[in-house]
Amino acid sequence: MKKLLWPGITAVLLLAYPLVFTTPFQQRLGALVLLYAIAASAWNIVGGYAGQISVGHVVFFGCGAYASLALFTHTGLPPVLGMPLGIAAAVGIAAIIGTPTLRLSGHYFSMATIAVAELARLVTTNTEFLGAAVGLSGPTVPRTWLDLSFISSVPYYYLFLAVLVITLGITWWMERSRIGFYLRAIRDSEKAARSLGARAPRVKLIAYLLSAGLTSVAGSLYALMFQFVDPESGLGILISVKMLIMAALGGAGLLFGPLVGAAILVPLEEISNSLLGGRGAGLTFVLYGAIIVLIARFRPDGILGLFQSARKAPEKHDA
Amino acid sequence: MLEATGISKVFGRLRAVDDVSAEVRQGEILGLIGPNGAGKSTFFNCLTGDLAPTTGSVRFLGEDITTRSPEARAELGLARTFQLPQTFTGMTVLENVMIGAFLRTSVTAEARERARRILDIVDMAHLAQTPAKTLGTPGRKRLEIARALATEPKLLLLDEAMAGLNPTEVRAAIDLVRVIHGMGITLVIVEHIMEVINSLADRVIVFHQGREIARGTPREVTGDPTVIEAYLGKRASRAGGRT
Amino acid sequence: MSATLVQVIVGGLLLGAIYALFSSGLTLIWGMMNVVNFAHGDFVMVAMYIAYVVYVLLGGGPLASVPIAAVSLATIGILAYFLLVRHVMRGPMIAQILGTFGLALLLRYSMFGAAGANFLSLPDNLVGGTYEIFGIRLQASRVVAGIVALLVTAGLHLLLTRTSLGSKMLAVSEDATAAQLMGIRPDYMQAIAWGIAAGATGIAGALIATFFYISPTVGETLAIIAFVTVALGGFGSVPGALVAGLLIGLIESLSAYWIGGVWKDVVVYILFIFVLWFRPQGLMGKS
Amino acid sequence: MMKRSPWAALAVASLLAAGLSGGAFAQQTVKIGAIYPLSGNAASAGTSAKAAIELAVDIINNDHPELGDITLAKGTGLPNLKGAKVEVVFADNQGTPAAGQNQALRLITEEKVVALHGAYQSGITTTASAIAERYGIPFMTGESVAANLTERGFKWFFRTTPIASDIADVYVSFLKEMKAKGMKIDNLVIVNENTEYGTSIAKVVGDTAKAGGFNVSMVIPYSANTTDVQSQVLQLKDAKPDAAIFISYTSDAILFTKTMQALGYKPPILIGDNSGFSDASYLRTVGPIAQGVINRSAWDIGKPGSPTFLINEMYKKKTGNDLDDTSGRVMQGFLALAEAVNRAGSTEPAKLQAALKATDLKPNQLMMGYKGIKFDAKGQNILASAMLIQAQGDQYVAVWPKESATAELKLPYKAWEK
Repeated sequence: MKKLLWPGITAVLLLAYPLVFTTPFQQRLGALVLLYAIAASAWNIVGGYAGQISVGHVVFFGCGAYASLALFTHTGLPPVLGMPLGIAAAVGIAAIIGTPTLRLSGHYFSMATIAVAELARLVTTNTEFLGAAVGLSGPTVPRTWLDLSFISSVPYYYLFLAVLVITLGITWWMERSRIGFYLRAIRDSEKAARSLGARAPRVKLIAYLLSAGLTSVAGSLYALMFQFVDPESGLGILISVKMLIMAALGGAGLLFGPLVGAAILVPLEEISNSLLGGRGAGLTFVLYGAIIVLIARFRPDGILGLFQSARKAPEKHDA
Repeated sequence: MLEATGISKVFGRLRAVDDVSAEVRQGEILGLIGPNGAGKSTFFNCLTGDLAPTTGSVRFLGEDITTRSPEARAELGLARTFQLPQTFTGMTVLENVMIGAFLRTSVTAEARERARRILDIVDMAHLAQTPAKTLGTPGRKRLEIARALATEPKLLLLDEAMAGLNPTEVRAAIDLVRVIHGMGITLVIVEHIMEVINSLADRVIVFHQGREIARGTPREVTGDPTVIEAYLGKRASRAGGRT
Repeated sequence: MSATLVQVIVGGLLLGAIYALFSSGLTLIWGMMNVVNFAHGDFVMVAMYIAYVVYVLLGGGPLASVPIAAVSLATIGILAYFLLVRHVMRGPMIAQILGTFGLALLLRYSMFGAAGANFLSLPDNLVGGTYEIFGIRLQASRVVAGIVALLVTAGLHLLLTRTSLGSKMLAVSEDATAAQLMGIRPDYMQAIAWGIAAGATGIAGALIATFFYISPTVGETLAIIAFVTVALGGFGSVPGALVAGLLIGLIESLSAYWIGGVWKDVVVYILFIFVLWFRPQGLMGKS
Repeated sequence: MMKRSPWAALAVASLLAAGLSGGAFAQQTVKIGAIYPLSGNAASAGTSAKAAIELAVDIINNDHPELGDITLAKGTGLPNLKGAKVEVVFADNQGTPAAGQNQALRLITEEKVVALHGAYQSGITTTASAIAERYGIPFMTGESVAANLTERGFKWFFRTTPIASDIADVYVSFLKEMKAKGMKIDNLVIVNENTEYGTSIAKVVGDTAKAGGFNVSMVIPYSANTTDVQSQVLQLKDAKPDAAIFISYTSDAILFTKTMQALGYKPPILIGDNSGFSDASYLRTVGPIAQGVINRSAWDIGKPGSPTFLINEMYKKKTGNDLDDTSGRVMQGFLALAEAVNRAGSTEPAKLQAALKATDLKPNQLMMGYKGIKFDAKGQNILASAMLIQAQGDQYVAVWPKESATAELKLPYKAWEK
C-alpha cells in the first residue's frame, strides 16, 4: 500500500488541478504540461530505457499532427480521426528508418535521426499536399463536438491526462516485463545483452515502434488543441530537443521522469515568457538555458536520479 | 558438441587466426592458451559470434552456426563471459542475472526466482539488491559467470575469467568453475595463467601467431618443445624449469 | 564545361572549405571526448561578434580579429570545459546534450541581450574585394577563409599525429585510465583539446564574419551543417572533416544549380543517410 | 523512491501558475495586446515592430499637433474614453504558433486586453487570432500577408496591410509602364524563399505577371536562412532576366546582395519585395552595394517637416534606424485599431467590433501611403495599396507611381557601381 502513496497523491493532484486553478491560462498551462509529458514519455521509451538518443523524434510528432490536419483539410473529417492514420504512418516510418539506423551506435544514431527529421521537414516544406510552407489548419469554428474544438482548456486537460495515463501505463508494463529489462541491458552493454540471448535489433525496434506510435498521438493531440501545423512547428528540430530535455531533466529511463521534466520546464518557459518575454531581450531563453546547464552540471541523471540513487545503497562492495 | 573447422580471420592485411580447427567434446574443459596477440581471443570471438570468421565453419550440437548471431547461439545453449566485464551498471546484481534468466522464461517473477537460485550457486545471494556498478573487478567477473549460467547453457565459454584476480580470488574462481562443471556444463576457457589451465583443463590448444602449434593434455603441451620455444620459452628458461 | 559551371564548382569548393573550417573544432572534441558540442554553432557566432567589435573599436580586419577571436574562444572553451563539460562527461550521454544545448541557449540569448537582434555585417572591402581570374570570380574573403581552412586542418592534423602533445591527447581519448597511469593528466589534455578546438572555431568565426551576416541566431544555421560534416567525415577525423566539408559544399552548389535551391539540403541529407548506412564510421573515421 | 519529486515539481508549477493570476489592473488605461517575435530567427523584425508600436502609443497618449491629421496625434489619450491612455502589453511569440496562441490567451484572460495586434509570421497570426475569435476579441494585423487569413470566416479579424494580389498589381503595373516607356522588359525571374511568405507572394506575382503579358522564364525558390546562395545567383545570371523580383527575409536578402556583388552580376531592374529589403539592417549593412534596388513599400519618409518625416525622426531617435515599411505597417495597423477603440467610445467587444467594421480613414489621416482604410466583410482593408521606393544613398525614396514620387527613378540598377 505504501508503494502507492505517492503515485496516488500525484494522481489526485493531477485530477484536481483544473478545479483548483481556474483561470484559462493556468488550465492551458496544465494541459500543455500533460501534452509535453506525453511526448517526452514516448521519447523516454527509446531514448531513456533503451538509451538510443533520438534527436529526430519530431518526425513522429509531425506524423500525428499532419495526419490529423491533412485528413481534415482534404476530406473534411474531424481531425481526431487522423490519429490512427498518424500512428500507422509513424510506425511505418519508424520501421523503415529504424531498421538501418538502430544498428548505429551512440552519436551516429543521434545524427542519423537528426538527418531524417530535417529531411522530413524539407520535403514537407515543398509538398503541396501537406500545405507546403503555409501549413495546415483545422476547423477553427467547430462543426460538431467531434471536432474537439473547445474554448476552455479543461476538456483538453482531461483528454491529455487520459492519454498520459495510458502512455505511462504502457511504459510501466514494459518496464516490468522482459522487454523492459532487455532494453535497460542493451543501454548498458548491447554486446553483453546479446550474448545473454537478448535479440537486440528486434527489441530495440519494438521499443522504437512503440515510442513512434505514442509520439504520433502527442502530435495529433497538439493538432487538436492548436489546430495548425507548419513545417517548423510540426517538424522543427527544437521539438525533438524539447522532448529530450524534458525527459533528461526529470530523469531519462525513469517512469515519472518526463512528467517531472515537463512539469518544471513548461511552466518555466510559459511563465518566464509571460513575465519577461515582452521586454524582448531574450531573457526567457537565458533563464531556460541557465537552468538546463545547472541541471546537467549538478544532476546529470536528472532530478529523479537523486531519488533513484538514494534508494539504492551507495557503498562500495568488494572493490 | 562444438566443432570449429578451418577458422581463419583476416583484419586488413593481418591474419589474426590462420586455419585453426578445434572440437569441444561433451563434458570436458578445453583450454585455449597462447601469448597476447596469439589469436586465441579472436578465435574465441568467432565461436561466440561476435566476429564472423573469414573462412571456416562452426557447428554446435550438429547445427551450422557460423553466421548465427550471438543471441541465437545463446538460445542454442552457448554462453560466454567477457574479458573486460560488461556489467549492466544501471541494474542491481539480481537484475543482471535476470537478464540471463529471461532467455528461458518471459515471466518476470519466474526470471527473478531463477536468478536467485543462480546467485545462491555462485555465492552472491547476499549482494542481490546491490547496484552492480558498486562491484569491484572480482565481483563483476563472478557476476558475468552468474549471468551466463542463468541462460542455462550446455557450453560455457570463459574469456580470461581469472585475469586481474589475486591468488585467493583465483582459487575461489577455480572452485566455482569446478562447481559449474559438476552441473554437467561443458567449458572452454581462455587463460594465460598456467596454474588455472593445469588445474582445470582436460585438453589444451596452444596458439602462436594466429596458428595452432600444439594440442593435448596440459602435461603433454607444457612438455612440447615448440610450445616452450614459442610461448613458455623465456619464462621457462628464466625459471629454470617447467611449471 | 561552361564557365558558369566552373564557377559553381569553384564556389562550391570554397564554400566546402569554409564548412570544413568551422567543423574542425567540432570533430576534434567529438572524436577525442565523444562529446557532441551542441553549442558549437554559437561558438562560431560569438567569434563573429568579436570580429565585429574588433572592427568597430579598432577598425581592424581579420589580421586583428582572427588572433583575438582565437584567444577569446580558446578561453571560453577552456572555461566551458572546467565549469561544465568535465562534469557532464561523467554522466550519461544525454547529460552532455542537455549541458551543451543549455550552453548554446545561454550564449545565443546573452548575445541577443547584449547586442540586440539586428543583423550586422562587416564592410565588403575589408578583405580586398573580388578578383576575376580566367573568367572566374573569386571573393578575396572566401579565398582567404579557404586557405586558412586548409592550414588549420593541416595544423590540427600535424598536431595530433606528429607532436607529443598530440599523442598524449590521443592516448587520453583512447583510454583515459591507461593514460593516467602513464603520467598524463586526462583533464589537462581534455582542457587543452577544448581550448584548441574552440580556438580553431574562433578563427573560423572571425573569417566567416568577413563575408557573412552576423546575428545572434546565425549559429543555428551553421551548426547543423557542421554536425553533418563531422559525422560524414568520421568523428574525430580532421582530414575527414575537410574531405566531407569540400564534398558537401560541392554537392550543395551543384544540386542548387541543377535541381534548385530548396533541394540542395535534401540531397545532402540523403547522401549523409546513405553514407551512415553503408559506412557508419563516416568517410575517414576508424571503425 | 521517485514519488516525492513529481509532487514537488507539480507544487512548484502550481505556485508559479498561481503567481500569474490576480494582479490589479490600472485604471484609466485601455490595454491592447501586441504579440511579436521578440526572440528567435525573426527577432530583428519583431523588435523593430515593438519599437514602432511604442512610438504609436507615444503619438496617441501625448499631444503631437505637429503630426497634422494623423489619427489621435492631437490631444492626449483617447478623447472619447475620457482621455484614457493606451497601454500596450507585449508578448513574445518565440517564433512558434504554440507560443503565439498561449500568449494570446494570456493577454485576453489574464491581462484583460480589449484587442490584440500581431503577430508578424502569418502562421502565428493564424493560431493567435483563432483564440481571439473564440473569445470574441478583435484581432488586428498590420503586417501578416498570407491570403488565407481573411478567408476563414472570422468575425473578429481585421487586416490593414495590402496582400499578395495588391502587391502583384503594383509590380505588374510598374513593369508595364516601364515597358511602355521603351525599356526592354519581357523576361522576368522570381527568386523566393520557400516559407509561406515567399511561396505565396511568388505564386501570385508570377500569375499576375503572366496574365499581364510578361514571360516569367524562371522561378528560383530557395530554403530560407540558407548558408550560401551562389548557385541561385548563377542560375539567375544564366536566365538573363530584364527584371528580377526577390522575395526574401533579411538574412537571405543580405546574403544575395553580397553574393551578387562577389559574382559581379546585376540585373537591369532588381525589385526586392519588402520584408528583408525593408529591414533597417539591410540598407545599413549592404546599402552601398545595393544602390538602385527597388522595394515595394507603403512607407515613404516624405519631405522634411511632413508628418511622415517627423514620425521617422522620432523613430530614428528611439532606435537609431529609419522606420522601415514592415514596422510602418505595424504602426499603421495599431493606429487604426486605436482609432476604432476611440470611435467606439467603449471597450466593450461588440461595440469595438462595430467600430472597426465602420472604419473609414482617408489618406491624410494615415502615415502609410494607403488609399485609405476600409474593411470588407472578411476584414481585409480594401483601400490598401503600395508604392515603389528605391535605395538612393543611405535611404529609400518614393519613386513610383508618379503622384507619390519624391525622387527621380534611376534605372538601370547600379548596385555597387558609382
